[in-house]
Amino acid sequence: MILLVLCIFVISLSIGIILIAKSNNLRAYTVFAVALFHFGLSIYLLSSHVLDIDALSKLILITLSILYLGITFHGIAYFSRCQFTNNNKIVTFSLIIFIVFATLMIIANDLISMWIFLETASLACTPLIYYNENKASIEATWKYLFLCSIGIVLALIGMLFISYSAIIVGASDTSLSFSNILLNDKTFNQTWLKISFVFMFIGFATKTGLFPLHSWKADAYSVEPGIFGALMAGGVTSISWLALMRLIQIMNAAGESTLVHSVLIFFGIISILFASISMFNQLDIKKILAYSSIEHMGIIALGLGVGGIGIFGALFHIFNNALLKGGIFIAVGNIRRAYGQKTTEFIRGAIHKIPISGTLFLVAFLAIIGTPPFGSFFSLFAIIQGSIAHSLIISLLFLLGLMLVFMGMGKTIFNASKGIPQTIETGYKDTIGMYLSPLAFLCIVLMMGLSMPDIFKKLLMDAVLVLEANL
Amino acid sequence: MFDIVHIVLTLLLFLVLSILNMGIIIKVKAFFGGRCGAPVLQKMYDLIKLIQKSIKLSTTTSWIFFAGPLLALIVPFFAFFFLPFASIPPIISFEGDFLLFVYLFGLLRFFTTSSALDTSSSFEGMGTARELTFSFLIEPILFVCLIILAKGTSSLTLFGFFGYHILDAWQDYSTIFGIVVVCFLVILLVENSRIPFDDPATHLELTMIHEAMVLDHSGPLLAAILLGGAMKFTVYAVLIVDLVIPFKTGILFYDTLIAIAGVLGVGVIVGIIESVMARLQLISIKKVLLGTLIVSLFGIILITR
Amino acid sequence: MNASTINTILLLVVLINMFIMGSNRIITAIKAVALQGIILALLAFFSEEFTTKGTILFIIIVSIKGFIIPLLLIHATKFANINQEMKPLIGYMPTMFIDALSVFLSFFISQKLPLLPSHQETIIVPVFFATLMSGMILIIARQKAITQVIGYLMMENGVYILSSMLTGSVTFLAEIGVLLDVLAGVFIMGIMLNHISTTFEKGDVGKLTSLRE
Amino acid sequence: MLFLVSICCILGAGILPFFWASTQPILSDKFSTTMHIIGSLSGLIFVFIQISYQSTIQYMLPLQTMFGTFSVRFDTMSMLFLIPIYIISAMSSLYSISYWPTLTKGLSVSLKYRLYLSFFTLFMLLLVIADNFIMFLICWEIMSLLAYFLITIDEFNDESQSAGYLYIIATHSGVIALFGMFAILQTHFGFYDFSSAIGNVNVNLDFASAIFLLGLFGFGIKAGIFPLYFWLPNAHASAPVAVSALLSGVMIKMGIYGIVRVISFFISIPHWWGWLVFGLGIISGILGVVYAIAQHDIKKLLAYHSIENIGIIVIGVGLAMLGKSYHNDILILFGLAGALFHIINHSLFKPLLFYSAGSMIEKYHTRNISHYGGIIKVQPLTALFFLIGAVAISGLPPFNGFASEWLLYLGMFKSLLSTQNALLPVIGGVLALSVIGGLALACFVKVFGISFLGKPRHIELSNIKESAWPMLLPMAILSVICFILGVFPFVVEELLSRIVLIFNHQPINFKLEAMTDLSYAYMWFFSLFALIAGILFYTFRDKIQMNIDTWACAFPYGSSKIQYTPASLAEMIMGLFSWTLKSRHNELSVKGIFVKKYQYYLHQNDKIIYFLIKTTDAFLVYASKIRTLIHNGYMGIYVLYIFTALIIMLLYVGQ
Repeated sequence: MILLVLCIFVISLSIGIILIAKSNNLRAYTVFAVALFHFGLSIYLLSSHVLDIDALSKLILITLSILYLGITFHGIAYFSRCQFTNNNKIVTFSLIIFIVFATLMIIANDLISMWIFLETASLACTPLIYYNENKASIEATWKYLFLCSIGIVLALIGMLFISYSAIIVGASDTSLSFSNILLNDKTFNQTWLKISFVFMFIGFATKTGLFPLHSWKADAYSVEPGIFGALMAGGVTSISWLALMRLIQIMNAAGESTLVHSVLIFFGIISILFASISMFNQLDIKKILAYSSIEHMGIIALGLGVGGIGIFGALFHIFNNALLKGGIFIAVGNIRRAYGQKTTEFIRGAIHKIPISGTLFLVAFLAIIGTPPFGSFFSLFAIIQGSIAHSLIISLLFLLGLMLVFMGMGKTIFNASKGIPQTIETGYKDTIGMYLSPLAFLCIVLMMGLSMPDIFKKLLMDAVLVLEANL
Repeated sequence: MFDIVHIVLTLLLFLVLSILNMGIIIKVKAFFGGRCGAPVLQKMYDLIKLIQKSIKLSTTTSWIFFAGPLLALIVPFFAFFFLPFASIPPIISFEGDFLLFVYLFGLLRFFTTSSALDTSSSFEGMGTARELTFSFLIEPILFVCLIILAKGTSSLTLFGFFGYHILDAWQDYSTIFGIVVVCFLVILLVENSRIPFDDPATHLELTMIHEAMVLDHSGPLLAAILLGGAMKFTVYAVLIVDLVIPFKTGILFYDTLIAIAGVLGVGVIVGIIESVMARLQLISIKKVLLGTLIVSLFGIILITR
Repeated sequence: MNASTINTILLLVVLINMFIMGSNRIITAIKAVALQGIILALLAFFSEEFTTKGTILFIIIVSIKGFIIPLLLIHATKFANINQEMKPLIGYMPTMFIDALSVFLSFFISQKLPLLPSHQETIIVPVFFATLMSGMILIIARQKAITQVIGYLMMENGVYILSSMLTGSVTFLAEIGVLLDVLAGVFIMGIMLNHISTTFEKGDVGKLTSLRE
Repeated sequence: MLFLVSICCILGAGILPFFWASTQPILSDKFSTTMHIIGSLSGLIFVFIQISYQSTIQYMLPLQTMFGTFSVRFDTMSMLFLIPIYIISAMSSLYSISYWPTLTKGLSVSLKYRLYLSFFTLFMLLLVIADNFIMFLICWEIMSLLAYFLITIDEFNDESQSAGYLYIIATHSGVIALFGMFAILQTHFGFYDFSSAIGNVNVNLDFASAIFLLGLFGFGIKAGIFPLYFWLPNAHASAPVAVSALLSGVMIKMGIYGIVRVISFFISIPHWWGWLVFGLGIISGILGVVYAIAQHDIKKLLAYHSIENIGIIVIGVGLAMLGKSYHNDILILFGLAGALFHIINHSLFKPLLFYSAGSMIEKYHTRNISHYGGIIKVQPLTALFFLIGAVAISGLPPFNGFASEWLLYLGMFKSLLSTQNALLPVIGGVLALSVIGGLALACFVKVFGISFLGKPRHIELSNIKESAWPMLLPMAILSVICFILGVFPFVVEELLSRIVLIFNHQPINFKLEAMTDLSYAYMWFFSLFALIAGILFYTFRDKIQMNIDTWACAFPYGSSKIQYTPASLAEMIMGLFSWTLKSRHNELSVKGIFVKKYQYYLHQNDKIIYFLIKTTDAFLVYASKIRTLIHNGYMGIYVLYIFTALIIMLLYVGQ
């Protein structure tokens, strides 16, 4: 109870400061303070049993919290740089709203509130895309908003169906709390349940951005500033994966795991393959990250779909992907500022022009494509193992996709980071505030790879247990 | 003690045979041409004359220029160590010696061609290119022959190939060994740049192969090359003789006589071939060699059947 | 209210769908959607028992669906100087034909689904599917952003049919359906903002197709 | 213990320059090299002690991942591969004192260079001794990446950047295949390290072929087997010379190491595996040397020779595999021993060639051999060392290249006599080796003759001097080792036959013994040579007069440009292989009575790489078209995707 009051107090205080404050800096500090508070809160929630949340939620919560902390820390430096160009009142407000609703979504224990919080959190991101206030950003915002709304409608329809499926068998308790759905597995009509799964899957997957529901991604990620791209590619995707995993849980409980798995594998593979061929000759380094995001969504879907050790890999990969995407987007943001451009026609030799951000960018890229000994390698390797245990053809397609991804993505990234920089003078210099958080993200991922803390390992294992199909 | 005397005598015989053979070829050609021809020992006189001259070097040359003639002298001589001659066993014999035998000639080729290129003459470059191409083409033929011999005689030494088992092998695989003999003859002609593959007596640099490579060698260097060439010819001739005359009387003297006659006989045959055939076009040499390769492959198919 | 009345009214909804598909002026389409919303709100209001809460909800929905959103849309067209043409990507006749097909498809699908006996005699489910698909088809077949908002409103009407008629007992879900309308408002804001940003440049206002590969 | 010392020293060689390179650049280079050499020496001592004790040591490292604990294992095969790593990396380090001095190359890039060099060495060392799969993969990937950074260390060179890109995509594709392979081994067979997998994988199970093919692909890319060698020529050509030596001498052998390790997992081998490997070996051997002859870029040429030599090695491995599947012990023994011996040999003479090529490139700033000529006059030592390397790589006696090829030949001939099975591979192998040998000889006559002999074609030689001692010393050392291994090949006999046991899992009835006879024959040869050469030199030393021009058909010798060019020298042989080449030349049309200045060019290139690049380009164009098609900017279409996905899923669920 005290905790709740404290939370409300912090939130209202911070919102108040944001609304009243006159300087961008103060708002940025406020958001960072909220992030610190949130981090503390997550640690507390992880260790205690105040709220009865399962390991899956805990995993996503800690992922989100670390990511958010890093991003807001970067935000301090970031907003102080553009002190006079943009007012960050709306953006910081959205950031607060996002984290509040994302957290609520993570700890929600029924389907409807989860849906509401998820949608609110993702809608809170729209001002982030619009931040630069130009023609491109408005179009990207529009597309994001509209496609997400379609997803929202479809997910809503799915929930209506699931409640109807409860009604139709005359269940006594038709509320959509997880405990109810997961325990009384036979209180649903299977046909309606499956249809509702389809609608909800499409609805939530629109937010994760699996192919062919990915269309907003390339636009949104490429127009928004890197710092917000980090939040969206790392944060929004993670929480929407949580929603999808809840779906998987529901279907597992209903004994329909085969269906879920085949759907996930299908979407996973086509996402990976589509993303891989989309990366060729892509000059825009942010767009290529968007496609990489699609690819990694596909990888996670595949991991969840193939089951076994793949689930472990997928969960671990959600964590790695969030941090790495966060790190690389921030680094890309720095590079973009240093050059004033975002295509490799202009960006060359980033590791010479801005050595630290450039190197971080390159290393983050290597981590993203699964270079050992980063944690992402282990998650990827686990997913490969899972897929090989499942079927050889699928795993070969998967490996082919990974190779193509490297070919396409590598070209752009290496071009951008190596070579001789052009002399574009933008006055940007790396400061510790600008590169500390990607560095920290990379270090965390590296540490997870080399020696994973037992507590984290246990968390992952518990989360796997939640998701495993008990056929 | 007897061994050393033996060896020295054999080697001397080898030298004499080499010089004689060259003379015999010239004599046979002269006979076919209706001339009297130079004396059989003419080559020796030439060598003595050359040795007395001084060594004139082009200013572009380097020490590589000496390596060619030197090896040209040493390698054929050393190669003879591996060969059984008449009923005399070879000086060196071990499993796989035939490979060393073949590759020593490779080493020789490396240095003769290099020393040709050392002069910066474009004629010698031309000769080098041709020599390399043709020797590359006969390499597989040689190895096919070696495979056949190894399989036929079930041994892995040159002594084994031409030594005690050869008679039995002839009885089993007479056709195939016939092919081998033909192949060896072709190899002999190509390696020693005889007609129809090359004309050592031509005067036009553009058409030469081997001769083009020694244009700038003079005096003792040329003598080394000529003597080396003669020895090389004799080494191949000994190979053929060992193969064609498989039977041994068991008496050293007769065997030696037969072998000497055989080696000189090869010289006569080559002389006859040179007299009755014209030099082949450069382009058709490749075809002939490829054809020989295919023929030799038939031999392999037959023997492994 | 008996099943045949409901069916008649729902048929009217389907006809409105067809009408929107065929209309070539934006304002007409907006008005038709508004009418559809009002009809559905009335239908839901009269098919349930009379409660205070229900009445308040009814008033809110009618005002939003029938007046606020359509008026906002009309205002936006005028504010942004949007041409009245629909700018079809797929022609009017093919769209209508596809829509008719979707109606058949909806009926076909609905026959296969298990329903409560009370719902089996009405055509709620097929009309829901038809309206949903009509909205989608309008979004797909028309180029302008504003027509896509209209399509979205149609989809939303479809959801309203489902939420109010089928799962009346889960009222909470039905209520939050209203939230979707807020989104529609946001869209309209977006169109206006786009107008502001493009007034200084030449370009196709309201098409929003410049971000591509 | 000594091994740890060696690792620390090599590590120090990379890191220590950071502390004082800025103040004392020359000393820091030398210090770093000294560290590296000390490390290598202690490592080599360790290796020799281990070899003589014949023990296999295994250590667990305190690093635990979810896929097993990191562990290292020193077995005989690791030892064999450790030797070239130590030797060549130390040589490259030494060579770099002159080749990459901090003073002239710039501080930061030199620091990076030294750092990468030492880490590259380090991870190769760890790779070879890694037992755990994950540790192996980590080392493998880091080694590959460091190689990439070494190739592209010259940021101002676009050529090396694009070559690096080609390399990194190739190598990463290989790594991904290896991920797949190790994943299969872990999931389906439950092995987490090499030592448990060796000899324990039953080939009759499913996935055995998948393991083999993935392994062949993954390791084959690194080794540069046909047709996966496409990255190799460019990468070797544009890397710094000391790095090319390491890449070609050591790194690509890691691919072979992997292949041999993977094959040794299996108890028995299906016939087609051996045939496949053997066939690929023959093709890469022949094509490698053919393309090498066509090349005029000396480093590319050497790179193609790496492909050729890898081909020879792979022929040996293929023979061993065929021997295993046909139960022919001779083929196993001689095939594998020959392959392994050739690995060592190639890792000696290829760096030697690269170093001496580098010594030329350093002076003339071009890699095109048709610009060289007459270099033996100004750089006699470089020429001598290059000559030794050339003779060795052509497989000519008395150098080591011949010894290993001889072993392979001997194995094939022996199995020819002993059994009736596997005759075809034996014949094919013999013919392929003979063809490769003939072509390699032609190629190196070309290179050596054109670049070192004759007259300079385009370059002024007057103010060029022999390279400095740090560049010459590595060449000298390697030349000596080449010679020693060539003349006394029996020193490795024991080592090789022990490794074959690892591969075969059971004792073999035959022994490698004939190698002493070879040394005996050489002794005869050398004494004869010394005798005759001595006599001749003594007799004729006064008769040498060097004062005339080259014979030019009784005309005065003209321009040095009338010399034979590499293209013309190779033209005749290339005519036989024109179907494998992509040639490009201008019209040969000389008009008029008085011929004006005329230029003719002929470029012959690798048709396979050309084909691959063309197809990839076409694929890329197609792929970007798909992207444009899908991502077309129309929101309606995007909604259509969602709609379609919905409908398809509904249909899927409905059925």
